Amino acid sequence: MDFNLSEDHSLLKDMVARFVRQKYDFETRDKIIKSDTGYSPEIWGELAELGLVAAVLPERVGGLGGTGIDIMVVMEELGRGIVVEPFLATAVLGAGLLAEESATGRGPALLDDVVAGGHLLALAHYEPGARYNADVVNAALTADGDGYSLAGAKSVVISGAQADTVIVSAKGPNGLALALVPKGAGGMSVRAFKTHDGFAAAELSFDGVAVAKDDILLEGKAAEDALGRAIARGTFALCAESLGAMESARDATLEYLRTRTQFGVPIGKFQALQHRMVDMCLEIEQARSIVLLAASKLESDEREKHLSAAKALTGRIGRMVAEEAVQMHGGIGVTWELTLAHVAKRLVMIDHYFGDTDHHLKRFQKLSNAA
Amino acid sequence: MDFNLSEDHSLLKDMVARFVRQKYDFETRDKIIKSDTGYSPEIWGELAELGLVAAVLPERVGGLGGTGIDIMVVMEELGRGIVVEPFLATAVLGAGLLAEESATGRGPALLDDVVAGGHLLALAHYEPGARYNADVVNAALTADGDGYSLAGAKSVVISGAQADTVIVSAKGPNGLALALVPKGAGGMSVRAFKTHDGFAAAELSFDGVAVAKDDILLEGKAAEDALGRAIARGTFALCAESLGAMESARDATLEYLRTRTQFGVPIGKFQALQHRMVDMCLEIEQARSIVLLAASKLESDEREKHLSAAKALTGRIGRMVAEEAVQMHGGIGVTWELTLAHVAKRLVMIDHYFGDTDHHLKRFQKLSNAA
Amino acid sequence: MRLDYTDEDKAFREEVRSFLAEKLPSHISKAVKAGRMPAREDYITWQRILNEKGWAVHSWPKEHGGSGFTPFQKHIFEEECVKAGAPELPPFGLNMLGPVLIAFGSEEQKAHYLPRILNCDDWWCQGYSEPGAGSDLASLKTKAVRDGDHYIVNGQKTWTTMGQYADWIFCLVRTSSAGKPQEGISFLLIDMDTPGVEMRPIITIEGGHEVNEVFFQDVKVPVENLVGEENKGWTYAKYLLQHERVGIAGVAAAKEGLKKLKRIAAETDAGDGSTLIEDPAFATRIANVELDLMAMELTNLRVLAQAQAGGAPGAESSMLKIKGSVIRQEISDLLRRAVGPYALPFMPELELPGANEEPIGPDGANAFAGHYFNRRKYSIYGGSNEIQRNIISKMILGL
Amino acid sequence: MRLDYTDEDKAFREEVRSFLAEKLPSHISKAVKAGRMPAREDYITWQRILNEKGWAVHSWPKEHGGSGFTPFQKHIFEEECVKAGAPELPPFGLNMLGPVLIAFGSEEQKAHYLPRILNCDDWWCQGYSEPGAGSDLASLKTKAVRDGDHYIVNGQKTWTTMGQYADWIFCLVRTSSAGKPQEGISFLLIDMDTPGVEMRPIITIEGGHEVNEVFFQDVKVPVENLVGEENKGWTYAKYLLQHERVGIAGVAAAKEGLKKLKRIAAETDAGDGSTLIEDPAFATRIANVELDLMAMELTNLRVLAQAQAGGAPGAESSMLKIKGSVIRQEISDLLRRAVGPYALPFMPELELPGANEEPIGPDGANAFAGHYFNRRKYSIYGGSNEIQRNIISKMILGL
Repeated sequence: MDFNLSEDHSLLKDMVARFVRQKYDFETRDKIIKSDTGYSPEIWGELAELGLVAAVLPERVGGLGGTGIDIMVVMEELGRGIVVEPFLATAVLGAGLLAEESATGRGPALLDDVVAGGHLLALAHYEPGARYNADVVNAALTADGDGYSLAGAKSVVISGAQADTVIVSAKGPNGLALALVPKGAGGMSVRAFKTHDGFAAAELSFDGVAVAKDDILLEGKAAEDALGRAIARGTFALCAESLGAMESARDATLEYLRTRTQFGVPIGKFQALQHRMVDMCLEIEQARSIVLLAASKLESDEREKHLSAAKALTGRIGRMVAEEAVQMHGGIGVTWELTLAHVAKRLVMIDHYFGDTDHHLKRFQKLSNAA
Repeated sequence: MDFNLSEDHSLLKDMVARFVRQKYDFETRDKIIKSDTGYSPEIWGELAELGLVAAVLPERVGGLGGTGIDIMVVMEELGRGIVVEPFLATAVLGAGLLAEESATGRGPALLDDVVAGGHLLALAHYEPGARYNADVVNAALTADGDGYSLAGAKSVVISGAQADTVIVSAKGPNGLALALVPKGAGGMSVRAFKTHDGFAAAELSFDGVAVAKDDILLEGKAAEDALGRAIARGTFALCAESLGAMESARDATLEYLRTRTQFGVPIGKFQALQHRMVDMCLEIEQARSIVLLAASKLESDEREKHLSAAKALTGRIGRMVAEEAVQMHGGIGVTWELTLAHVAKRLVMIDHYFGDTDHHLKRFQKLSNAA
Repeated sequence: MRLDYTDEDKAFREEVRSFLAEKLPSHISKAVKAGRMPAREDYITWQRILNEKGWAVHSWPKEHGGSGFTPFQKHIFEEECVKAGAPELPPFGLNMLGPVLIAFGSEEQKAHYLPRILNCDDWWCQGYSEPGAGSDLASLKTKAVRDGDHYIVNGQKTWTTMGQYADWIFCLVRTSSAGKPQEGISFLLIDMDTPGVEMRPIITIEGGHEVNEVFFQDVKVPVENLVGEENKGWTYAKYLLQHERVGIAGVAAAKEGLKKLKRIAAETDAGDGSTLIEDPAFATRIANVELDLMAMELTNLRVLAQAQAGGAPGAESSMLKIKGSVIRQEISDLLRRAVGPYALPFMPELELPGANEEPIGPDGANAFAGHYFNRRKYSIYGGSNEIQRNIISKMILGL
Repeated sequence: MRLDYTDEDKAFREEVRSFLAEKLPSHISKAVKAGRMPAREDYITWQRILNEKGWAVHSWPKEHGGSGFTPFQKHIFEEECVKAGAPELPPFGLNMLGPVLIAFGSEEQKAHYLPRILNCDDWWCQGYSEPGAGSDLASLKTKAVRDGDHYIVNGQKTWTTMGQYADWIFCLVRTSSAGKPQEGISFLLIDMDTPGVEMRPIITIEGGHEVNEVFFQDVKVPVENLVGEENKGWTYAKYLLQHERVGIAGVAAAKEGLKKLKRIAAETDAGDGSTLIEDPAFATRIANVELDLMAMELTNLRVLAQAQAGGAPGAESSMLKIKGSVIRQEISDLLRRAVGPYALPFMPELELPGANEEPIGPDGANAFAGHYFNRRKYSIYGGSNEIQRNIISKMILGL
């Protein structure tokens, strides 16, 4: 057993950390969040150039890894810097799907451009009112001439308005299908918005969007499996990101406890705060453990159980860390100008993507008791 | 609105408190617990003489009250002193049933002796394997000559071996019946035991026990209603007792924090303990409130909802108080020689009578959402 | 012991209810019920309506214009106001400055300021906290130096709630650095229009503008604006803190929140055809906070009864503050959870008065995460829950 | 990074497993699995079996008879022992006194005591805590006064676990009251048969006898029983505390407990025909502790990996202690809840070796409440969780 990062992973981690530290300070991030695009094409280009998209793709398609640890290393550092660039949507979800072995049509050929940072992706899967139920697919592809016509709606699609290509799940004549829909396609309406944690998302609806045969990325069982893997990778990525955010919150709070003086002493001298800080640190160690465990199981048949375990536990701990960190900061903790406040927001809002603590706790019970 | 006790209730409270303080010290209690009978006939006689059984009976039968507040006042003080005398079984449950307006047969005539302390009662209702489900009644009365024959089993019957008369619930020809079975009745087997919290209880089984017409206390709808009221009173009495035990745990812990010295200061000077002590006190105030609320609703049609609220909340808070009080006492907190340890045991074990926190929380949800 | 209201109290509740039904403007109640912050004019409008009835303030003696309500009446009044969607009146003039002026102000100050406070002719704000003086308020550094008939004030205040609306600010300032930190503090009234006063917004975590920083640079304040004696300001501030705060537990607001939560849980599809309130895990979360709130309501009434009987609640209000804030935060947490992915959209434009854009997902859903983050303040402001625990530990528990 | 065991480790696990299957007496494993305390002879029997194999102790260098296990091997060994129902060997001689003697004892002491410890010829117990010196151990008062070739010891020790079985006790005693309290402490070995030593049982909350008080009245102890230097005992005690304790997180035991809990929940009727594991509220409680334990197991392995790589875990073991104790307590809480009313009967007679009375309700149920109460000690002994938090705060967080 060995918990040390390999040399490659250490280098990757340091590289991402350095980039985030140097290029993603509070003002930069704040401007990006408030910009129309909701991401920085320049920074995204640099991240791609550093090989971050490639890092989470398998060697088969020219990637550099794509294992759980690869995703963890990158996402943890992005989480630490609360980076809102479209990495989850484009690299983890979208590129991962394009890189699927059974992928067909024009999709796989987009990969080079995606890896180079020239093309953004989004996965449009969850539907309005379906909450966290990934099994609900009412969007439909019906035969239309040589191709299909797509109708339906997708809800809170991360990067939905940024994406050059949206990968849309729908029921087709051959079962579940994942179809590529280019930005601005006729019949697709887009309502773009920002999220409380600073990401760009959109409501999408499709009313007779033309989908060519060539636009079908995956179909049937292959599509189901690939979608399952994509959601798994996305869920795992969020857990790892959450871990990075927790560590950032912990570091900021420790620093505050050491430097903020009240009643003539640093507030970190007050035992009640010390003990709570210890509990926070303990729980973060537990979060790291469950994320590591999920990373090691991402390719195994115990994947889903461990993902639900990780999402449920990081969700519970994430909320605790966010609330305690804000509380220990006092008034300043609830101001927009403090980085920590945004870290706390990300920690809490992560619970609303791909199923929350309750959802995954229940799912874990089923999977664990069945095992 | 007025939260002050009436003069009568204040006198009653002081009287019980004084009696417990003077006559029920640690050694006395310990001896009683370890005695064969599991209660002190002498002390029981004195408690009866003080009018404690009468206090929880309605004036209609020569009692002095019988309202929620009467029960609360007595039980809170008995809880404070962790008294193991058969008050719940004999006075709250048993005498309450004998005092029912629709009660018939030879039962009501027993009341005078019960009130005088000369006759102990028990209610044998919950059945083996039924957990906290009060609706399960498999015990049966079948017609046999002029009377009936009783068969079945009852589990963890408080005072089951002490009681001169056991009131047994069973299905009879006219629906649910409550039948009186005298101590030593032929066909009744008794397996007596003590509980972790120092009470005397028994497993009872009935194999063709003869029950005369005159032994039937209540039948049909009247029996169901009376049983419901008895269980309600019993549940409420446990909540009030729990409150008294919490206050006792709080007082002991406060005293310990003030007097136990480590590192040159009373440990109550350590802020981490101060804050936890504050939280304990807050929660005990909340417990007092929910018990008061249940007391005020004991005769209303919102009775069951408020009882489940009180049992669930005092259960949750009782565990917290028990665990925190023991923890703050450190090593000495887990020794038999410390009164507090027995208070903690009572607080935790109360959760196992008449439905635990989870049981009542679920029941509360149903009743609250239906309202 | 009786736990129900007297007939007089019940009649009073009816009176309040009809008054609200008749007088509370519907555009105001609509905004309040939707969780939006009312506009400045709305506050003033509503305060003047109340003042006309003699119901604007309860913490003042009747001769100065107080309502004369008993503690229970105050409670009933507040409950009905929350139910009806009346805005909570800004407490700065009515419940903070007013009582201090009545107790320690000069006759001139009382005659001039009190009627103006009652009618909201002046909007007041509070200048207590400073960047370096939060929990440790006595370490405040804003200086007022006597110069003839004036004080010259230099320094900075922060967390000035609704300062952007204010005409005047009452401040704790340092007039002496001799002795203990508490001993050199004075209580000063400052016109916001005085040259050298500058207000800057603080945007809170969720993006809202409720609080401000106030900077003072060589601000000339006439000496007649000093309340009471110089260097006695700490006494007045403490008087204010001990003065019972109306509705500190926030029970009425919490009850409304719980009602909303249960309604939403009953309307929300859990994703599998059943509703969220049928989901045992979520229902258990609701039930636990419902129990806490049921108990809290009675705890609050018990403290009120003590006040009714003339007892000073003192540190008990710290208990209400701690538990009340935690309950309200928990409800805000459950509201955000209830709406699932629809908690994510950040739509501040929906919160603006007169907004008519469609929400994303169900009505109101997009605001809940913002409310949740904003409500973190409940356990921080007005003396953090940690400070409250210190107070209880010392004053009630004697540790 | 790889999270699975090496092939060597897997082979080692197999070796341990076969050894246990062959050598562990079944009457011992049966008692352990039923949660009963084994008899004194059972401990000795099992330790001698292990010692014969060279596996009795892992914290000693190999030349003194230590197993030479790597940290992971130790962990695997412990896991398999718990699974098989092997009793945990009393740590007093093996893991407490042994390492101190090896580090600080004289050659004579090592030659005499170490083999006897390994073979359990002497049963040791610990004399550290006193009634007035618990968390604040350095304030201990038991005095040892030099008198020629002897020390005369007077005072009292408490919480002496398994003292009733002991032949010898190692004590911290005060040999000087000059300087800081820590500076006048010495480490002394005392034969329990010496006149003036008296042991009295302490009955614990649930009614068991695990711990004792030890009284010393003018007890004559030869000076050669002093370990190391006079007044340096605190250094040795600290060395001991920092010395990594095997299995401090109790992961293996917790996993067995969870397995039992899930089995019982699956077998228990919830009162309505369904089983308890189908009850969402109870299942959620189980799932939450299961998650904590899954994470804890890996946290524990991470600390072991650090140790394997030569890092001293130090304060990290405080983390394991806190979280590990809480998890095991939570499992004991759920076990008692699981059996409902059958948690009530107090049947200590069922716990006795060779008991054949029928339980009331399901097998084992009557013991769970007692276990729950007894397990409160996990967060108290060996340095309470509060003391652990102080250590982490200072040593890891630098607060």
